[in-house]
Amino acid sequence: MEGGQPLVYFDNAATTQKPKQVIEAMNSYYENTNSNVHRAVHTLAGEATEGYEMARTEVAAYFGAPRDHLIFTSGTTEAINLVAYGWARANLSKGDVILTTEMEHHADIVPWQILSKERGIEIRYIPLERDTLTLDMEAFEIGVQEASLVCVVHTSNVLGVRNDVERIIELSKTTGKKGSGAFVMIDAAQAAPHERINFVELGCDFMALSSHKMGGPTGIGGLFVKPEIMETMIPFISGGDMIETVTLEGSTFQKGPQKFEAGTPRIAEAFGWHASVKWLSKFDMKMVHEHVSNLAKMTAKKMSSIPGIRIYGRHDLNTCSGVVSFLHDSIHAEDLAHLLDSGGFAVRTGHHCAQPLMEALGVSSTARVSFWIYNTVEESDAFIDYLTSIVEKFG
Amino acid sequence: MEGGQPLVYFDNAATTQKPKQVIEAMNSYYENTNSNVHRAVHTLAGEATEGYEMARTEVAAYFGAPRDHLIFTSGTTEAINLVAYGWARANLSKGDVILTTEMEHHADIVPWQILSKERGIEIRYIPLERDTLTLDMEAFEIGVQEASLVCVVHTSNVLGVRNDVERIIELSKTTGKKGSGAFVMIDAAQAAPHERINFVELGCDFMALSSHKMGGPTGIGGLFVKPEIMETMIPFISGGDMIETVTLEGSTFQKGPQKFEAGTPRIAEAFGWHASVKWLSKFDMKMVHEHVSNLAKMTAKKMSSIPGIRIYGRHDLNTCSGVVSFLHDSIHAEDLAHLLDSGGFAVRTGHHCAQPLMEALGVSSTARVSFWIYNTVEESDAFIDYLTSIVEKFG
Amino acid sequence: MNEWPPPLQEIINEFKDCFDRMERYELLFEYATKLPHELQAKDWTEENRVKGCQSEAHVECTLDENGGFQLHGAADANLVQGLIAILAIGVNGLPPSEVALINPEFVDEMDVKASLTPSRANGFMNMFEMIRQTAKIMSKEV
Amino acid sequence: MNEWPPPLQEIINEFKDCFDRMERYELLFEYATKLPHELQAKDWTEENRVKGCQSEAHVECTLDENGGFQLHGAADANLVQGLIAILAIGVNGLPPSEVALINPEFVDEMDVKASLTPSRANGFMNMFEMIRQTAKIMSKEV
Ligand SMILES: Cc1ncc(COP(=O)(O)O)c(C=O)c1O
Ligand SMILES: Cc1ncc(COP(=O)(O)O)c(C=O)c1O
Repeated sequence: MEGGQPLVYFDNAATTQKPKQVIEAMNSYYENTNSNVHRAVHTLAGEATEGYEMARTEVAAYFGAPRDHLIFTSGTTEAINLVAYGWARANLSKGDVILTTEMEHHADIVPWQILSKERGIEIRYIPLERDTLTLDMEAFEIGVQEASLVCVVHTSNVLGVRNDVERIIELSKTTGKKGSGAFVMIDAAQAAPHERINFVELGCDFMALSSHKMGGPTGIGGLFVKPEIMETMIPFISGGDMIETVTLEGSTFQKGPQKFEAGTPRIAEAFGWHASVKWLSKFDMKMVHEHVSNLAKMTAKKMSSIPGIRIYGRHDLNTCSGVVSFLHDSIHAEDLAHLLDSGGFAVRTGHHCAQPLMEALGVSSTARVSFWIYNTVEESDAFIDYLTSIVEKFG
Repeated sequence: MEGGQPLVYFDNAATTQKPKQVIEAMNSYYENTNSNVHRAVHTLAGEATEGYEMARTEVAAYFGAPRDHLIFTSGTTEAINLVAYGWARANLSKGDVILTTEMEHHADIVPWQILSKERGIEIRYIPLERDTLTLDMEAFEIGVQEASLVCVVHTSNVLGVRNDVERIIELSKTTGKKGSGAFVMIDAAQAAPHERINFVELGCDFMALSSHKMGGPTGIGGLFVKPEIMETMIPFISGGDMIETVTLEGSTFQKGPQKFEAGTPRIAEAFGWHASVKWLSKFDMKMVHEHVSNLAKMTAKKMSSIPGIRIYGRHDLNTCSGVVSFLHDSIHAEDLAHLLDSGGFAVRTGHHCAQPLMEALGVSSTARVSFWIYNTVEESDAFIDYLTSIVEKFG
Repeated sequence: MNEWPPPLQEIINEFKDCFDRMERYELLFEYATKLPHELQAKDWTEENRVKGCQSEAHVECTLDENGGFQLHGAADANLVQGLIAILAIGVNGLPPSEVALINPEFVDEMDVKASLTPSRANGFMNMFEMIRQTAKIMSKEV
Repeated sequence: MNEWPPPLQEIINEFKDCFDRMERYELLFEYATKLPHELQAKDWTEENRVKGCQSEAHVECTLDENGGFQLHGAADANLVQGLIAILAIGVNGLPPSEVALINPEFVDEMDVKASLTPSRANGFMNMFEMIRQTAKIMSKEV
């Protein structure tokens, strides 16, 4: 920063900083193990393959699932696209309804819109209750009865609200699709850094997430899929490594996650993600949640007493995550972010890839601070002081 | 290795080792610049975005193209899939013919087979001349006249043969699709580490490649596309960052490469790839080619005088790359690779993701050594000695 | 070294005298209030919208009775509006042919570009291009 | 510590006495030629193919007149065939119920697993499972 000012990083919902163990794991891969995987018998290739597959085992285990439940993707976005291309295109057709919400990230909207346009599948959106800023669960109870696929964000990247995914899954399974049960996709991108999720216990069919939001590297993420459902999926990205045999007439495919991992995979990235879950395993995630959630609650509370600041979110709920979205009555969000940046506070502004939610909130953008493990009360206090001075000067 | 034996890495066609500049560039990103891109106004985000977009500029420039020609993907495989999903699905239909070859990597076969099955588009394969191990250009001249899209590997990952892509593109443009000109996709995965390719001069419409085969990190690659053709492409992977506006009714998309880069991109990987082209720029690629090609020629020549060894490839041609495929009459390829590995030589064996080519060669697999910049004549000599001793013992 | 129209040069000097980024922002905010021809929100159209800005920004160009260039504009973010104002103060009244030649680097000299994101910088560049293109056309018409 | 059938233990000891990996490979090659019941290529079927091997490998199990387990097999790679041979020599004649309980870790003790790739190791594990499953079924039928 200008003048060597220290940086306070409050943009963790966009991407987290990486612990040194993660950087070291990737360095060690590149320096000692670098080799392509699955394809050769030499020692390095064996070590690389073992490390890559061990990453699958350990990342899957961190989320309470056996290794054959986890397909590596480049992130949440590709994971949701894999559900759309690999599963929905093979299992849904005209007349089916995809139920999602107004609270979704674009990653959980646009793929369905494209599918809908192509296949005539209908999308319906559960609204946000304008007063409580939570999903309208009564509307969900009715809507789910017609739904074949339910796609819901676990924890909002704007409001910090955690949806009652347990109930959503329960309702989908028991009353979905006229009682025969709906499939459920959970966008866990913002949940994974905040709580320990057990995919198998959760009971959804698909769960998408990104490594880079939980201390891991960019370029990798995953889709968890129940194996019996994985079997009903068609190939998405195709090429080497995902095939069993290729002839000029046609090809047959691998079974399990490999069917969906074509080409040279994200090898170093898998080593890095593995290191990040190993690092996270050392924390009690209940305490991490409490720490981060408390920072958000405390910050939101103090901010709301700054004149003109308006908070968007429910920081009275215990389940709230580390996100505080806010606006000032007269200072534009973008100006706010610039001004805060000049004080060394990295704060995000914009529509947060959630334009329909912005629409529901009646704004075009918000400023957002988001905390993680390493943020402190002191940083929050300094932020409040600086924000106060900005509001005094520019408000 | 067992007993601290030094490792000789001869599996460069699978993936290359990484220069320290590349590892350092990624470390420096993670330690100093780590932030999400395109989305925030704070300083770190600005630096990350600038670095990410600078990587696009510089990687594109290395391949002789303006920055708006380059879409980042996770590698060659995803790049070819992007042509299949993003371009071919929007621009080809029943009755169109995709012309490819028997020499392709599965990445350039399977996506077309899937498309063909879905849309009734026909695939035709130009055969390999069995005696010269090069493409049957007479068959190409005839075949191209019916073709709407021509997909050809620039340099084979098995034979080390470089196709006459200039002539292939010329013929496609002038005589393709009954004279109206065919579109051309070049798989440059194996070419990029060997020669300096100028995308604009080459004149093809699409060019796919992988960072990890040219000294860069895993998890990133690119598709070069002529801008006027990029405009005719529909979104493939969709979500955040590739949209202009999202409403519940539908979305509009970005222009240019960003339309095809949904979600958090491969940020650290872009920094790494940038560092690898910067590193490669310091070399005279003509001399790199000569060095690597000479190693292959010399090794092939010496190997062919080892009893029972049979070489697959054309190491008499000046254009040959650093790949030598071989078999022994009585030692199975896989046994060979294990035995060589016990001497510290990392050699690949298998079908090399080119089963149709294996079929054409009349084998089910080959062993393969592949060289790059850092390999030496001494390593090749040691390899020949060791291979000779293995053949004496086990042949 | 670029040469700037004197009114623009004057503003640049003012920014150079600032102590830090915060002071430069204060100055930008101040200029935002000095925009000579503010484009009323009712006149914001898709046509005059600047693409690539995170926030809304609109600009229009006209000629005054003497054939001098006049920039009209507005933005919902003050820092953007400040930039528009500076540009307007800097170029208003000049012959369009001169406006068409102005270099966007004055923003670097003011040292506010460092505080623009690439997407903002992009928006700014887009705005700048809109203005230069119009000035070019105007200078041919004159 | 695992306990192995004496003929298998003997082979393991032989491998343990090897000086290095090359010597262990030589020994594996030697065993490849000692496969008791080689499955002729004409009898290689999709049914008896071992999945997950990079090379072709086939195994079948039968019972001899005394109800003893008999492993038949073959592979086109010698190192794989060597492993099949060792397993056959190690378990042939045993009651299937005992074969069903054998632990694949003998390969670790022989220290050849380090030289198997995960995909090969996988193939080996698949073969091993085929054999154990068949032995289990046989032991119930007896
Ligand atoms: C000629 C060729 N094409 C495509 C590929 C696929 O590249 P990637 O695995 O990086 O997607 C490879 C590498 O394996 C190759 O050699
Ligand atoms: C809730 C939610 N879903 C999906 C995404 C997309 O994740 P990625 O950009 O890593 O693909 C994000 C992050 O931006 C998110 O916050």
